Amino acid sequence: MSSTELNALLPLTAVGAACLVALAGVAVRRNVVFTFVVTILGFAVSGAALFASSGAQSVGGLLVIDPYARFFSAVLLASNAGVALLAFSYFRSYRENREELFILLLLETLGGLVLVSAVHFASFFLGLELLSVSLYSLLAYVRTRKASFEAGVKYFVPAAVASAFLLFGMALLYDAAGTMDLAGVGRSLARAGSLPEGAVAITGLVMVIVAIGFKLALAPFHMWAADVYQGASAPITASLASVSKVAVFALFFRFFSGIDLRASALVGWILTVVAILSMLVGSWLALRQRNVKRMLAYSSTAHLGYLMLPLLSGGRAGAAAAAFYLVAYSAATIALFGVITALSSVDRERDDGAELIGLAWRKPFLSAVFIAGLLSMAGIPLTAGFMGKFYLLTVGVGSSLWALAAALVLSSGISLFYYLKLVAVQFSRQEAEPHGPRTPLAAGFALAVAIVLVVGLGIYPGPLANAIASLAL
Amino acid sequence: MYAIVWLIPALPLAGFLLLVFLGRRMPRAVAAVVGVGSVGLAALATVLVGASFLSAPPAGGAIEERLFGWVSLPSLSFAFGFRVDALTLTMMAVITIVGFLIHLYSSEFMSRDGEFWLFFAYMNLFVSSMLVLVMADNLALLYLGWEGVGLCSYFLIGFWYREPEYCVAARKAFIVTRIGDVSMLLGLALLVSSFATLDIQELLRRAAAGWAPGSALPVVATLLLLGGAVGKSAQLPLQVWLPDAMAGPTPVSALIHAATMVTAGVYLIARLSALYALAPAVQSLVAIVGLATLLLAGLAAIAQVDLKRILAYSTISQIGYMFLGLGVGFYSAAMFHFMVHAFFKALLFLAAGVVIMAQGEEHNIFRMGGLRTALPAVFWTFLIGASSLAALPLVTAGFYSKEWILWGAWQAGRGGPLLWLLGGCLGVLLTSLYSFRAVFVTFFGDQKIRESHLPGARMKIPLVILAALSILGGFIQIPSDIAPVSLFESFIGGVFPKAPGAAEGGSTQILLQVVASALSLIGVLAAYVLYRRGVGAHERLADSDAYRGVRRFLFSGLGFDWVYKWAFVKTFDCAAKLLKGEVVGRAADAIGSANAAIGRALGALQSGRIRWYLVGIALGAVAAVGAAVWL
Amino acid sequence: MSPQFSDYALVVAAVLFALGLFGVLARRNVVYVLISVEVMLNAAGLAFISAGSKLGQPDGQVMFIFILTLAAAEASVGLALVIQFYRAYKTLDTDSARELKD
Amino acid sequence: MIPAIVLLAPLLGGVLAWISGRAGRLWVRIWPLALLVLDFAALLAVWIGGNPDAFHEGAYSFYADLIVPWIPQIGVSVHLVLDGLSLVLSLLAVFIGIVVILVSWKRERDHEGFFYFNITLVLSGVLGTFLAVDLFLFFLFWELMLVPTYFLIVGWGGERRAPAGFKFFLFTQLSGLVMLLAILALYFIHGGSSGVYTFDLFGLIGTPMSSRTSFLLMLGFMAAFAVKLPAVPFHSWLPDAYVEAPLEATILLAALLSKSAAYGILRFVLPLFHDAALAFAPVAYVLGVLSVVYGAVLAFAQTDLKRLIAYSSVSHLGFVLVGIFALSPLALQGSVLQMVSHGVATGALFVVAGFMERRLGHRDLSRMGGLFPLVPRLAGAGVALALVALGVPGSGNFIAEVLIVIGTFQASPLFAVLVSSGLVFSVVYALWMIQRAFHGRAAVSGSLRDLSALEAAGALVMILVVFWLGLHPQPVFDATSRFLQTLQGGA
Repeated sequence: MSSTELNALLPLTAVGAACLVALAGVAVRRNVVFTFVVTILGFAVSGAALFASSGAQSVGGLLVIDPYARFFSAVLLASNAGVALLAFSYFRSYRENREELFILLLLETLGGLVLVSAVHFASFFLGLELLSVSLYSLLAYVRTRKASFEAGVKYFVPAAVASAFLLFGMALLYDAAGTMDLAGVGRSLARAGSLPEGAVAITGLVMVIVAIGFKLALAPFHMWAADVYQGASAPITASLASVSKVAVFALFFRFFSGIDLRASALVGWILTVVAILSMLVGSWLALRQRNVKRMLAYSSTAHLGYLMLPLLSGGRAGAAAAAFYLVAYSAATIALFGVITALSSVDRERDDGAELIGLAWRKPFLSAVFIAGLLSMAGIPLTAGFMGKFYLLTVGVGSSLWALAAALVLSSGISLFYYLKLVAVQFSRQEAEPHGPRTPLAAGFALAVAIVLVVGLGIYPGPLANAIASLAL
Repeated sequence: MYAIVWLIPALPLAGFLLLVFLGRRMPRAVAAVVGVGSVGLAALATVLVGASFLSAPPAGGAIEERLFGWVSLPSLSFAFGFRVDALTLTMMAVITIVGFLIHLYSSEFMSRDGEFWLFFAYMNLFVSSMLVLVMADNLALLYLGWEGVGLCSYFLIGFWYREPEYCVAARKAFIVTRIGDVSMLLGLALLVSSFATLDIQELLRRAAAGWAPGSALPVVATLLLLGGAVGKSAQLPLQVWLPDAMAGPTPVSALIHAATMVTAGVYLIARLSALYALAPAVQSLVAIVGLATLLLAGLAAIAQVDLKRILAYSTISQIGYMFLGLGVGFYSAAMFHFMVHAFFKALLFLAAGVVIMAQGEEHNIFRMGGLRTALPAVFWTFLIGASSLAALPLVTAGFYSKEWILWGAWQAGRGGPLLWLLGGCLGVLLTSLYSFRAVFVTFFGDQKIRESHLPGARMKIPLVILAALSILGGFIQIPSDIAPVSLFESFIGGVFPKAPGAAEGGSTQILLQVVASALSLIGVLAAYVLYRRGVGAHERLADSDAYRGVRRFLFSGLGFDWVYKWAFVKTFDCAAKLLKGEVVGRAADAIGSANAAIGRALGALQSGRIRWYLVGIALGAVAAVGAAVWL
Repeated sequence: MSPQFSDYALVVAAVLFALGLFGVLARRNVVYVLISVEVMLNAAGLAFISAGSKLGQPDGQVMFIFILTLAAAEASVGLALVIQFYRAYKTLDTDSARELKD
Repeated sequence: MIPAIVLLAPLLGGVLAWISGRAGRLWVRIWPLALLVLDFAALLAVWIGGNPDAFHEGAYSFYADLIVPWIPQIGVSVHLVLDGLSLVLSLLAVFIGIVVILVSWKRERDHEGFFYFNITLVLSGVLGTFLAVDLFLFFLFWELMLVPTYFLIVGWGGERRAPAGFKFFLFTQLSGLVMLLAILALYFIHGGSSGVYTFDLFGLIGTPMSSRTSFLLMLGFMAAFAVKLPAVPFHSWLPDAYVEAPLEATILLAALLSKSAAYGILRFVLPLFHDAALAFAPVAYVLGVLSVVYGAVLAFAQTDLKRLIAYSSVSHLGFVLVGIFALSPLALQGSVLQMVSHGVATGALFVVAGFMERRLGHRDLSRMGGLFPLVPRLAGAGVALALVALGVPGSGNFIAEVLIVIGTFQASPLFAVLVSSGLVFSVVYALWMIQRAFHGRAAVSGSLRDLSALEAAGALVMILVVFWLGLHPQPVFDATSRFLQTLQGGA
């Protein structure tokens, strides 16, 4: 391995090292502050290391550290750093071991980093499993709470099945294409229609899509999401909603950009149907939810449906749109779950809509963050979500994906109902029990950064627009 | 003196503004001085302007004064500008002088009312608007005045706003006239789109040059304008509001619903006579409308028992005469009748006001009686007014004005004799019948209610002056076969196209006059027989069912109200009730609930069972793979 | 082209996969579900190996080793969950974990 | 710089109000008021002393023109212009803003700092739509108005404020997204044909496209404008929103937000899709007439005073819609005048309705009656404004409706006839309102407080403005004619 390759791998190495240091720390003497600091430092160093390399640097044919990978790595690191801050606050009063939580977070991040740079089935698979297995444990982390455990099981079983789908699909693709290199697979798929192995290849591709669809909770593979979101602790749900989706989507986009969809229009159709279903079903299901996390689970199905627009349109503009949207989505996700986190503690999850009654008057800062997050999710101007949706519609219209654009508009309309319901509730003058201590510093910091991002990117999207303009694959 | 022209409408307007903003705190005397004085000054100014108009006629026969711009657009402009010619001056004189007398009368009549100041405010605004209407040099300004008088009429009809039924009457008046106004506005729109101007003189010039007589556009335009005229002047088919308008205080009825505002339609057609000349068919229609209205209203008047309603129907009928005059091209005659009618009808209303006040707000003439001795001044003036209305020959002004119109009708082409027969013979007979019915029933026989609230000087003086005018006003224009006096015609005639037919007709004219005069006397006689001497005859008739049916039909104003109620009012109410539930909004809500229902249905799939979720994934996978392999 | 060995292997793998899937769907006992998942994973492994042998590449077998590792990892986490499951619900029926639902 | 100052001054006032929220109730009001007055003065100064031809852009000329790049990657810039039309409407907006602050002067409520911040944010949003000529920016402001209005409704509204606010938000947002699709499509069509990707209005005017495309895009724009105007049948958000919103927000909604839609048609739809708009005119007429009649009939059917005024507003804006699409000079001028006059008059009517509600404790017409002798000033103002609603001669509405009818007649006599029926219906509901509230027998026992001198003066000023617009509308015509003349280019 050359030094440039090592250089390029630095971000991953940093996170891995942080993992080892934290493990060693636990072995010597448990100290949650130490583990937490190591985790944050790991993220910070890894983030800094992203600047150590430039251009596209292939590593052993499995990974490629290119601007695209670096950009999404940054998103993942930032998101999980936020999650770590939230988790630190959330688990303050947890009486059992807390150190492993951060180690698992580091591992999950590492999986995500591998995913966004993966260019080979092996690294794809490896990254995905790293991510998933850490998540199983994270979701079920709070042993004292039955719901948390139920969430773990409900994620684990389907995820394992999805892994099987993924692997079988990969095997079929490998069988048909003769290579496990993503680009190579894409090239051979372009010819797949004319080959006798075409059916095998397409079947394989579809099975991979099913697996990815499961991870992204796209309809009709979305049903697990609500229960898992609801059951898990708020910061973990935040990670599940942001990091795992961003990472998997980044890979999905990279994989798909190598496939010429014109050659396999069918897959395009299937994805279109999945996208429209996700947008509508997600929004419809979210309509009647009282539990905020549950509602956000369904709404995230809709959001991932929206992201099919850039996926299907592809190209430089598609990458930029997806990148912007994912940043906006992650920031809003951290903001929303962050507020739930700040309201809750490990003893009591305050994720019911009723907990928000009169929040605007009781806790203006948390309320502001929450409203900003909701409005961003709803795509209201001067929030990052608006710019994101604008980008999506831009590529949709630019590629004449009219059905998808129309579904997006429709779904946005439906989604207003549940987002605004939560906004309105916060303005209620009805007296609610005054609860919750002051927002802990760590969570407060994460929330402040999130709201600055959500609003700042809405008002002044220029820098980010610049950064994503060159994410070509 | 022409420089003071703008003061004439401005004075009452100033009076209005003073009263409306400060009147509530003014002592009654001050409010009265402001209210009456402003109109008095306007009358004085009118007289001064009129005098100089007569002594030194302005160039072109009209005083023109442009106050300030209003709307100035490339495609259309109009200003606050006045143009005073003989026609306008006649109108102005009637409005200000009769108006002043009525204001004077009101200062006593209304003196006990709590909102005395407000009454004068509205009255002043009315006078101002009416003056704007007649003085406007363009149709937009005319329309402004036109709407303004309608508004004042609304407020004055509903002046006693605590009584809901008065409010209803006021609303009805406004809405019905508004329908006509809209028609008129559309007429203006048509004129603008054809000639790009609303300046009346310019418009008439361009129309004469640009429109062929009898072609479609002038017909439509004049029809639309006619719609406005029949609305304001309570002619068929929009006459229904006027009888109800009697809910207002009696001076209001005298000024607005007899002397001035209701003749605005007459003025409009006279003002645009050159336009109507381009649409002979419509002009004939004007005559027919007038004729039909005068007969219908005359019939209805016979069956009324409310003194004011009798007068109201009589007003409708007399304006019918004016329309008849306009329709046959005898514009001067119509205007002459307008002037004379203003005198005697104002007189009748004011006298009726005294009667009603003296009888303790009793309106039903059959509960009155014998007031001849109790209220002698009123009796004599009322009698003069009624005679003039009935056109008793030679001594009354009404005779001269009506004869002029009937002479025109006789000469109006093929249908002329028929117009004369119906209008002249039947109409005159009906008129004298109902007017003297009122006289005999009210003033003769036994007194049933003791008189109270006897009129003071401020009420009597106007009565006397108007009575004098009702007699003397006729002598400025006498048919040539009786005496060659033609002051009115020579004053105003220049404004109109020359009347068709001969001004004098020798023996034919004499014959017609004799017949009409005889009929008016027969009417008086019949009234005497039926309602005074032969009370028995009337009551014997009243026993028969047929008579009662006819009477009810006539009493209701020939059923128009009933038809309109079912055709329009109920329909509108129904529509309002139906739509109140927001059908459209419900549809939007239904979409919302449909979404919620879908959400619920999908939610049923979220059973919480892991296996169930796996089935979802598996089915999705099978569907996708199936689609991929099979398609 | 006559059917080759790898094609039969692929068919076997597909059948195995379907069986595993059926097991996952039909079984309510968590342990059986885990076993069925293992079957599915192994079906994928078989498919990789057949593809690798058809193409004459070692990559398929490498992937199989990956899969084995994964299966072990999943099984360890899975069995941990099973133990917790039994503690929490006193049964191994997956359907009993349904406090969270719409 | 002037447009930016105009745009940001209210916002600055709002931010200062928010910051000084804890400092006391006085400063919370003084800051926005002071900045709005300054804003008003600045606009007046431009109107009186400015040069309307100072800047040019094609056939258009402006008092001021400001371009600052914003997101150059996609061709978005902050492009604000101030021409006669935007000037007049901005003046209206700032005027109404001042009225709103004064109306709420004595009203105590929770969280006043945030309340006034939202008010000024709405104003800035409205001003933004009046000034922006970059389509992206316009859309941004268009949507931006929504959020603070929504906050005002759900934060300080009536009993059923949450569903009302939601309905309002949903309708406008959804239709806004449709407009966004159309904007984007236009952006790509223009970019595709010229290679220049821009959202600038003046760059996009004259983009070559097939008449079918042009029609579809115009429909996209019209969706947003028809909802916000609102035209029947897209109006069903309006009654609830107007009724449930706090008085201040109702005034803003009725007086300003609806105008932004009419303005949008004038500024964007007609220049961008002139021929398509001509083709669309019959549909617009139908919508307009439907609004005129339906609004009037429903206004008559109401017993809730605010709801009645709300529907009357629908009716009046139907006139505007018809007038705009008649595309004749008279009708266009009439529509603009109607926008301004209706803005002031309806704002004032809601103010009066608010005064009545404060005194009576309810706004149920069936429980009112005979207010005239009890509170003569209040009733006088109410009667005067109801009369304005029915187009009393001399008022701005009167001359505007006359011009619209005349102008429409030139384009389509049939629809002139139909739309003028609204003049009759308006009488029905306006008189109904007058008679139920002010006339008739007194339904209220005890004494009510009449308007204070200050309140009366405020009402009088608004009434005088309406009559000034009716008797001397020429300044408005002169200011807007430059722009309106460009609209008839093809006609």
